Amino acid sequence: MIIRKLSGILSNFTNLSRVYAVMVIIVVIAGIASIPSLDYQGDRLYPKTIDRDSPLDPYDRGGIPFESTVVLAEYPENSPYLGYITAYLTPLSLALAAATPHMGTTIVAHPGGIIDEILYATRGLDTVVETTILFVGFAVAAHLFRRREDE
Amino acid sequence: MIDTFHIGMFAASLCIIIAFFSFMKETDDLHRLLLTDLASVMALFLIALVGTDLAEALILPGLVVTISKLMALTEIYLVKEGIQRNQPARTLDIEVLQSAPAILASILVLYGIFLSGFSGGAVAGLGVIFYIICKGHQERFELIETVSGYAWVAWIAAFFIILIFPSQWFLAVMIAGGAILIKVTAKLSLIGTMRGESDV
Amino acid sequence: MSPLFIIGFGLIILGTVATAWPSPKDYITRLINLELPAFGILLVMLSFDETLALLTFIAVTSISTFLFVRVIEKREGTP
Amino acid sequence: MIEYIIAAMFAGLLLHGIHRKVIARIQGRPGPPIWQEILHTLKFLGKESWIPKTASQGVYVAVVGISIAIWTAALMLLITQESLLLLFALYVLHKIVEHGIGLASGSPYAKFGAIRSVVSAASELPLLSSVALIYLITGSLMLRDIEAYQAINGPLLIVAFPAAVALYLVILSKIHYGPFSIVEAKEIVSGYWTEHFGVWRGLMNAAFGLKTFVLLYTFVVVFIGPIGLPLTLLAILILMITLSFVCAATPMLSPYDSVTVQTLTTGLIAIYIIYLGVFA
Amino acid sequence: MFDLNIEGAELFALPFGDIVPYFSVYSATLAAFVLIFILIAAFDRPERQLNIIFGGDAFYEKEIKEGDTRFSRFMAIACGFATLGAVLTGDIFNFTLFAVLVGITNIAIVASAGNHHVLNAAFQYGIVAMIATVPLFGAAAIILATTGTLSIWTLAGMGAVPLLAKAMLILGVMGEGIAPLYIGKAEIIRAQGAPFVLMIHFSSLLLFLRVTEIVLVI
Repeated sequence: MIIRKLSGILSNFTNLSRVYAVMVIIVVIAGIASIPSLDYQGDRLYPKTIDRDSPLDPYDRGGIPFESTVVLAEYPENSPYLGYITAYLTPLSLALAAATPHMGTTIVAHPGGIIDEILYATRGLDTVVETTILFVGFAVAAHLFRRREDE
Repeated sequence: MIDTFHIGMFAASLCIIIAFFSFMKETDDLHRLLLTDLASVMALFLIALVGTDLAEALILPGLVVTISKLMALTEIYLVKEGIQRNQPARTLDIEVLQSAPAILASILVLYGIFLSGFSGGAVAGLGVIFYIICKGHQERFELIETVSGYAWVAWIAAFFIILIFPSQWFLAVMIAGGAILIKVTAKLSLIGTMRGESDV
Repeated sequence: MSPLFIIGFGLIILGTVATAWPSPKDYITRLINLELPAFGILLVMLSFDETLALLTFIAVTSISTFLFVRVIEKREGTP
Repeated sequence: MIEYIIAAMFAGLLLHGIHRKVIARIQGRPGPPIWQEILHTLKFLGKESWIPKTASQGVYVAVVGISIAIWTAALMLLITQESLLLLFALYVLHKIVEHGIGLASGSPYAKFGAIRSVVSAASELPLLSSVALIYLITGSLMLRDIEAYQAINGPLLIVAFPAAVALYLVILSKIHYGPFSIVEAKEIVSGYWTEHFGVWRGLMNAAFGLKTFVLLYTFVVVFIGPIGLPLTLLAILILMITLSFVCAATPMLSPYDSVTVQTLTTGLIAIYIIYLGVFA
Repeated sequence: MFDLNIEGAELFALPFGDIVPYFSVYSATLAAFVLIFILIAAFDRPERQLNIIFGGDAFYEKEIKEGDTRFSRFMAIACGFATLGAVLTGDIFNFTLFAVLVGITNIAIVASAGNHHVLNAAFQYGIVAMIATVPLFGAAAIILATTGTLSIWTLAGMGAVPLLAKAMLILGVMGEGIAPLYIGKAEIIRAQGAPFVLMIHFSSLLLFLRVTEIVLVI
């Protein structure tokens, strides 16, 4: 009987990932048909403006340090100092920007810049969760590793 | 832009189907573990397709999720198979790993500190990993763990400063950047310690 | 659509197939084939100018490779 | 308020008694008197009780309180006509009571009951599809809006028949002696509440009586509509007797078969919902 | 403030920049339950399991190491807070992250178990939790790309989210642990320590309830 067969598969937990894979495949295959009808509207928030000549390319979002710049956040009213982090550059990065046009990535990776604005300020809770995940994953590994040291 | 998104979606669906199909066929646990890494590439591909600054900010948590789950799962795999005390077979016995780690490591660490932030932490951590792996270092866990714990607390504090006293954003950004650099460096360098086989 | 993107997703598909059915089916081959889609996604990120994510991805991929190598070595090793 | 709760509790226990009586009659036995469950509960409440030495004390006591709290809150929701989704959330949380009761004592029998209760978590899946279907049809999940809808368009039982089937299945999987009640099968003594005795057992009996009443009452309110108190009580009684018939006539499924059956039902209803959402 | 006829009135919102966690009648009730269970996990002592040796009258108590209990307790509390976050958050991506955190803490709670069977189940479940990031993050990415926002507040009642994204979101949360993939979790739950393993079951029930609400609202 088909029910018996199915429950036989379900009851063995080593088949778990297999069952899951089948379900994902079914959903994705059913979903492929709907892809052409999807509308792209992803640039409503935090759109990119690329200025190839800027020494900060590809992260030039305008503004000068300790002033703000335009950032399209979801709820601007919740972040009164929106744009200040984006506009800020550390002195080191300013010096780099003046000296060479090829270090855009380095510059924005210093505290300050649009990515930090998103990660630290407007979507800061994401980063809190993310660091916690890293912490937990690490704690598991360390606990198991250390336990075998003790034994 | 619309074209790119749709073609990307088709490609991603195709890849997901292929990846999960092979996943379905696979019975060996370690092979499955390797395939999960492939699956995480698919997830990142889907996020990357959005193409805005926000998408980029979402990729970073995605990466962290991957690496932390891998860390936990590989260790559980070792314990569950009972092979955690095995003498490792040096299948990848590459000469470079023995001879020139120090230079490579110091370059990575320096560049990481130069970058700072999460990428900085990851890059610097990679450097430390290189060093420890290749030297077979014996490190005490507790010290690094404590340091990274304090860094985590500092980051949380920075988060609340931004939310409660937005006018102090500058201070908060500095704390957060520094804390996340230290935290990620510390965590990742511990992986190096684990491979350093303190018990063999 | 930039050529980088096209090459990128071509590499991802190719790499996925290669990883899904590696030729001598052992751990190391699969691990090495895994770098193909990873490289593909690097190109995709580059075509969207997501350089910071790209940098982090490189670092994280090398770390996960270390993790895998460690497990594989243990598995093939002697007790 | 308190009088409603007490009344519902006794009504539920009486329903349990009727359930046992009907099953017994179908199987050709005389069966216990229908107020047996009420007497049972009152007797347990007067017994001496303590906490087993091996038990995890907090869980052992807390889950009893939680089970009463959940079903009291559910009854309140029905009376104040709040959200149906919240009602179902409380219902799903009842799983944690079964599980907690089973794990707390450290006894292997109770533990088996608890693990079966976790395995049969699939019994909540039909709930999701049933809620989704009701929302799709009425456009609201507040009980007062559902009543208003039924006052205009007639009972939901006809329009949303698959949802009614799903909810019926859910109630069936919670009723004693049913085909899905693998958590209290006889081969594991009394399942998850093997180790709860005395006052704890009495309180739990009372909570479960309340649960039965609330579940049946919800079914009547959601699918038949406002028909006045006497008719509602009659509908509940009829529903209970149909359930007893099903319980008496079907064997108990093996644990994973029960999971499969419930999952398949959910799948079918989900397909129906998608069909409704996309093509209608 | 969105007011849909799904979960009762809005009570209170707590803005964290773009992410706005909110309390409605529904989520406040769930949050209250989470707090109760966090307290139980934090202060209760684990039960001592009895094992019966069949064929004889003997039975023995299983032993639990102090250090393992501390680790499990810590992770159970972390899991509780992750669940709290998942219940309250008002942002799709943030929700997926909390779901992942719940998944990994669930593995962590039993990671210290010495039982080979339990560890094996935890590993299988972990693999599923890991590949579940594809539909999970995929759903968030598709929602962001097609509607231009991730906030449940903005999405509420718009009906703009494609069915594919909703299905993937449900599938993703399923991978982090709801039925019928529950079998893996049920095996995990054989580990000892009632207050902690209770949290495993509890967190996935709440994830299930929360994802139901999200799918109905967006």
